[in-house]
Amino acid sequence: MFLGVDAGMRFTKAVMWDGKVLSEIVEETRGDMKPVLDKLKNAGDFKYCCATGSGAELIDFANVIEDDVVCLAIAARDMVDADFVLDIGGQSITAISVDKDGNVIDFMRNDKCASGSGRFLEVMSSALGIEIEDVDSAASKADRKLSITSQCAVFAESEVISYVNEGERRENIIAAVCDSIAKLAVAQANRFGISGRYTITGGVAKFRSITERIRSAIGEEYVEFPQPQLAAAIGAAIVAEEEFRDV
Amino acid sequence: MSLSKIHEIAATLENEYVRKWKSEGNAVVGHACIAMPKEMAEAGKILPFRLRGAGNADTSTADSYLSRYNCSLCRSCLELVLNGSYDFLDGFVRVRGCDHWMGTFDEIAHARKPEFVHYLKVPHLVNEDTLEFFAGEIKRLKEAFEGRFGVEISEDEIVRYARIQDKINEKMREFYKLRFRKPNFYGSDAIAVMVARESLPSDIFFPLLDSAMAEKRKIDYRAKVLLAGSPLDEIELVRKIEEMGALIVAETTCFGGGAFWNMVEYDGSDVYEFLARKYLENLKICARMFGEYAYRKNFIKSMAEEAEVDGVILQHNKFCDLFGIENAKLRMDLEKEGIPTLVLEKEYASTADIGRIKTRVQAFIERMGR
Amino acid sequence: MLFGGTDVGSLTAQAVVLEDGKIAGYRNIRVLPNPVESAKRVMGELLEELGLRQDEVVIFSTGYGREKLVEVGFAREHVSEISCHGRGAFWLNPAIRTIIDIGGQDAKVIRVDGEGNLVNFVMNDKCAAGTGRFLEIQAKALGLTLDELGEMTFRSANPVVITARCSIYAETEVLHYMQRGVAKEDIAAGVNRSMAERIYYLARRVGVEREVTLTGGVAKNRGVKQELEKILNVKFVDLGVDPQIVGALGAAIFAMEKYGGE
Amino acid sequence: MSALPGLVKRSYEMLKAIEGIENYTWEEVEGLYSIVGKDLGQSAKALLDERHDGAGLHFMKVIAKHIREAVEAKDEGKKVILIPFNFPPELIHAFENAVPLTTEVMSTIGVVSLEGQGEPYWDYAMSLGIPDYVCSANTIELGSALMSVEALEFTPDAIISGAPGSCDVNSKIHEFVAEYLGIPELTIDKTGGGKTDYQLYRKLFLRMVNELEKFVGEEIDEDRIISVTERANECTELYWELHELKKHSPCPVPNMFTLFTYGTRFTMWGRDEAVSMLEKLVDVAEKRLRRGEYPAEREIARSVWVYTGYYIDLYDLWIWMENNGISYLTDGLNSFFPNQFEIETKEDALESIVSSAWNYPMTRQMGADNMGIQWFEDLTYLAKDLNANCAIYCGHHSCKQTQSVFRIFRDEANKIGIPVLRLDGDAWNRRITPVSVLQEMILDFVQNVVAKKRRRRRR
Ligand SMILES: Nc1ncnc2c1ncn2[C@@H]1O[C@H](COP(=O)(O)OP(=O)(O)O)[C@@H](O)[C@H]1O
Ligand SMILES: Nc1ncnc2c1ncn2[C@@H]1O[C@H](COP(=O)(O)OP(=O)(O)O)[C@@H](O)[C@H]1O
Ligand code: SF4
Ligand code: SF4
Ligand code: SF4
Repeated sequence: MFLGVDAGMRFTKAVMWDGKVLSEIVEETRGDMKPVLDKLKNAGDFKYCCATGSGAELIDFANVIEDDVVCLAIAARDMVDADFVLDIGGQSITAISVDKDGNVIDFMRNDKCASGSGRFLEVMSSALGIEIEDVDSAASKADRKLSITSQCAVFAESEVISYVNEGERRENIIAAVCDSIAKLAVAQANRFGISGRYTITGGVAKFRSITERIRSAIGEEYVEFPQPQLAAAIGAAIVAEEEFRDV
Repeated sequence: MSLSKIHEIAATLENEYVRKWKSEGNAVVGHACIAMPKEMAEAGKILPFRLRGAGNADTSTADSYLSRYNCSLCRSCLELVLNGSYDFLDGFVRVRGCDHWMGTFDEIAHARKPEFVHYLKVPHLVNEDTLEFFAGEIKRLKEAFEGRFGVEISEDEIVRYARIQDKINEKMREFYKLRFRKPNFYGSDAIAVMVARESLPSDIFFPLLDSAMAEKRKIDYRAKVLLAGSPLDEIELVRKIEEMGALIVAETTCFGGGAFWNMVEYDGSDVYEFLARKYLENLKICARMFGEYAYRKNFIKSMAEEAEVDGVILQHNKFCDLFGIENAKLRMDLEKEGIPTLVLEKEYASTADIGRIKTRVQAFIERMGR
Repeated sequence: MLFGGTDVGSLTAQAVVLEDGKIAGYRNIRVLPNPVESAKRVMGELLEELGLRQDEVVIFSTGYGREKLVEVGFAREHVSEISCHGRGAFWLNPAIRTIIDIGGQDAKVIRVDGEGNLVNFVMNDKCAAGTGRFLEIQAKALGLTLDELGEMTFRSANPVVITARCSIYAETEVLHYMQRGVAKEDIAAGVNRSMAERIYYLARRVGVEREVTLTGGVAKNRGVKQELEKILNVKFVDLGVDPQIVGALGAAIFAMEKYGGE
Repeated sequence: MSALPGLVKRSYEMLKAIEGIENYTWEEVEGLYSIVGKDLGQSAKALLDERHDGAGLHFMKVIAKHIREAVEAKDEGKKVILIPFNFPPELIHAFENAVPLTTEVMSTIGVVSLEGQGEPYWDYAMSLGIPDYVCSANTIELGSALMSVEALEFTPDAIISGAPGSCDVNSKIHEFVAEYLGIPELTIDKTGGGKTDYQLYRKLFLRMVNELEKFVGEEIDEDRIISVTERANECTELYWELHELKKHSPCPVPNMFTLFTYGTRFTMWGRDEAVSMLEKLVDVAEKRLRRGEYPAEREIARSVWVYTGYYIDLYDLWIWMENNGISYLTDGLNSFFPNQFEIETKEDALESIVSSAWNYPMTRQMGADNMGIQWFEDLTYLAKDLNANCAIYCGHHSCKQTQSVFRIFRDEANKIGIPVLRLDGDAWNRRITPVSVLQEMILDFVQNVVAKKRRRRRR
């Protein structure tokens, strides 16, 4: 068994792997990581562990560390045979092109602004008093199209509050939030240039109200990634396995 | 009646007159700056149509071309060009306005490859050398028009249209003076007039303006305000500002008062020299012209005095460098002269942030003691 | 004569009632999803406490939903928060010339003249980093309550430097510091200081004239308050009331000034 | 209210001390590091790094002289002319009674010498109401210039604006400073990249020279300007020698030499100091080549930076890159394509200066008819010439000029197989994106896209 850990900005994800996902752990990334580390270590007997993500070096027991673009590329190729990945995580959107062996050809990440990322979605849904799990169902009940234009997550929040104050329905507002995240993701995808089979990963890919908007704008062949938030962790687990066989 | 027609034109891109114009086999070109010599285009039966975002705040496709640091007006227009809303245009004149527009036109050329994109180079200084240069540029534009659209542009025709423009400008000044004294119109009506002017053949626009001016509206307001800053065609925004009680009685923006207040009339001189003088000297009202800050400050000040306003709103689009910096300086200087001044930074066409804008405008009115 | 004011913010809503030119009572609650409901609730609770009926009180509204409240006939008129904070603070202490009001979404610096009239103001339009929301996000990341966050300034000798302008990136910075084992006090103190710096530069745009006071919810953060005093080189005047009610108070005063003569 | 010192005095004091330094040991550098504080120490350490073999110290002395001349000019009754980086300083050096002070260089130095870098100046500019989206180079420059005035330390006598036609923001900031200080502003304008544009540019330039002569109260002396432009020719020759050396792989020229080159170009070009500076650079690089000592020993990436990558709060970003096998071959700021000129008369000399100004970075590309294409052509020319294998797109946050044509640049670069990384950081303001995030992106990019570190075959 192999352990792949993706220590992201928002969540630390881990999968126990043996040709397929045997079990998984998703924990919030915290200031004090010790409890999370303990939980990971006790996840089961693994032969080798690979860590990835911005907090990879915090996983002190990892045998190897790999970049998250690499892990995402591998996961996308091996799991769903995709040529492109659009990853929407807690703080950034990354577009990656992948060769037929699962290697990164090129990638592009926005690093300027937090708007359009997963954290933005969280801040907004909490401002609206909508549980994150209910985002999809709320957004599906929208009956009017609104737009959120601010480039800044925090100001976008005050746009949201403006809408609330004008008595706008929360369903319409959350749909507008999903829309604005989708738009930024599409802009990133277009800037990068996607042509071929692509998949969407990261915690935000769990929300259909966002992925569907992206899909309708991109128009290339889409393939769904099962458990998209685990993608980088799965890639890491595969790296662990490959490294172990090489060692 | 005419006023509602004007509002209708301002709310559509390809209006009925443009369609008619085109059906008569004439061309329409898009541009984005008042340095565009209108009479010359019209003399060749080419309608200059100013690009505008028409309330479009969704710029997702444009954002993958331009960066998010680009002015929202430009991104909004680029979006409309990319999604085909401007397909009725037969080409573009890439008038050198500001840097953002240059990048925008480059992206238009790169992404859509239109058949006609002509670069009209506009100097940033006014002196003998630049005037001579600009006259040459206008001549080049004429030749480009003739070459592309198979028309012949005679000097007589240019003069004929220049005289029509003179008449319109005169009428516009009259319109403004009406607004100064006893306002009969909302600023939102006036903005619609400006937008319509930039979207219509001049012989259609003139009678429309004339009859609109005869209409009277009942006007409610708490304070009279002058609007300055970056080009503004957002009727909805102005309406919201006026709902708070700040009546816009004058604009010094480039498509507002800046487009005609100080524009010289045809004086019988060489046509190209005249056009160069007319457009380049008038352009001093725009923050893109260097060494003319005092001119602009005085222009705003004297119009504010003439219109007897209670204060000045200096607005600019987010990411607009020219007016963002200009407004910072103007605010200091106008306040020093005792003119209450409010700087409003906004996203083009976005109504979502209207709450914050309203709070500021209301406080500004309260500050002016109204 | 009875006059009332309501002020609905992004986080809290307040009501104040004036009787014979004195504060008869006030109330401060968390907002409800709808601002009109918030105003009605907070004023309703206050009136009940004071044993008054709504039709006995002339109410002015400010803050979010202020226009709606007039539309639905709850308030007689509405006034901007900016004027209200200015007027409220000046009424409490006529030596006041500058009011710094920091709420959840906005930060404002307000200047009034010797008669309490608004002479100038700035409101943050640059970045949200200088608002109460910034503090909320960081407090949450640090696992502190808002009260605790403010106190940390007094327990730290070595505040860290928070460089990110963006609240969300600042949150990441805070997490990084924590993961590297930096003391919470030092991180929190750094957060408070960076907040004060943002306000300082906002204040410079209209200038700060004495006396100065701090209003809004962030005035309850003692750390930010002290850092601001240091950097502005002033001592804030304590108005003697809950700093969050100053806006609602101002609204009530406007009502009194306008209809007091009836 | 201003607790902060002005920038000019601050750099003056700091650099005056440096001018006195002769030789130094690494222990002394370490000692300095512990005294001056983290930020400044880190920068100083990077500049003085052994691999530069004294070139960093030499560079600081060049800059020190540039600033000292400006500060001391007042006492000598000379006029100080504030110039932008895209203006040839040799023109001002040709005057007996005027000295140039290059604003961007000034700010760069100040930014290094300050705890918290340029941020206080940025904040100061904000407090004047300058919008936060104005590119930081300009914001910080304005803040620092005005703060020096506010602190009653230093006022320039006139300002030259060389950017109209290539950058609105830059020109606008100069106008603001001139208006704010009430000093004259002399302006030139570039309308495009063609022949008539050049004719106009030349006329406006010469007009400006004329005004300058009147302002300074002196006609430029023929011998003096000839000697200045001859020095400029020598510099040019050395510049191209260094360029040749960069073609070797691994690159024997340390990353930071690009900064040293344009830093010199923007301040002392046409002076003996510049000649000796460039000699030093060539000398160090040649020695390294001979000895086979390469700054980036295991060179995996040969990068060209579009626009520039000077992360001031981490001067050692360059060193960090070398340690990670990344050569920084050149960047947009260094692309001024200097020429040699035949000079016999004052007119020749002036013509040569006009022509250099026309070819200056930013003026050349952003003032072209199509800035995306010109930008691309210049940078890809350099990339090919220097045998680069990647481009990194970075500069000042919200630089419209480069950002608005990024798409064009990337599409074209991809066609010729040069991958491009775009960073949204800011060269002067680490608040925009923390340096650690940028480093991570750079590594991800060079290792995975450029060097293709992990090669797997699908099972
Ligand atoms: N149960 C959940 N709780 C909170 N956020 C969630 C949840 N499920 C998905 N998300 C979304 O996923 C994002 C995090 O995605 P992830 O890919 O894990 O980010 P990172 O790798 O940067 O930590 C959150 O910001 C949020 O938008
Ligand atoms: N008890 C407290 N201690 C410290 N800070 C507080 C406290 N209560 C509120 N705050 C700060 O005040 C902000 C809210 O201020 P408030 O004036 O209520 O905002 P609004 O007017 O938008 O409702 C919060 O974001 C928080 O930063
Ligand atoms: S603002 Fe200036 S550059 Fe822009 S369109 Fe108007 S006149 Fe032209
Ligand atoms: S608003 Fe400003 S940035 Fe936008 S197009 Fe006009 S001048 Fe340019
Ligand atoms: S505060 Fe806003 S503008 Fe600034 S980076 Fe964050 S989300 Fe973006």
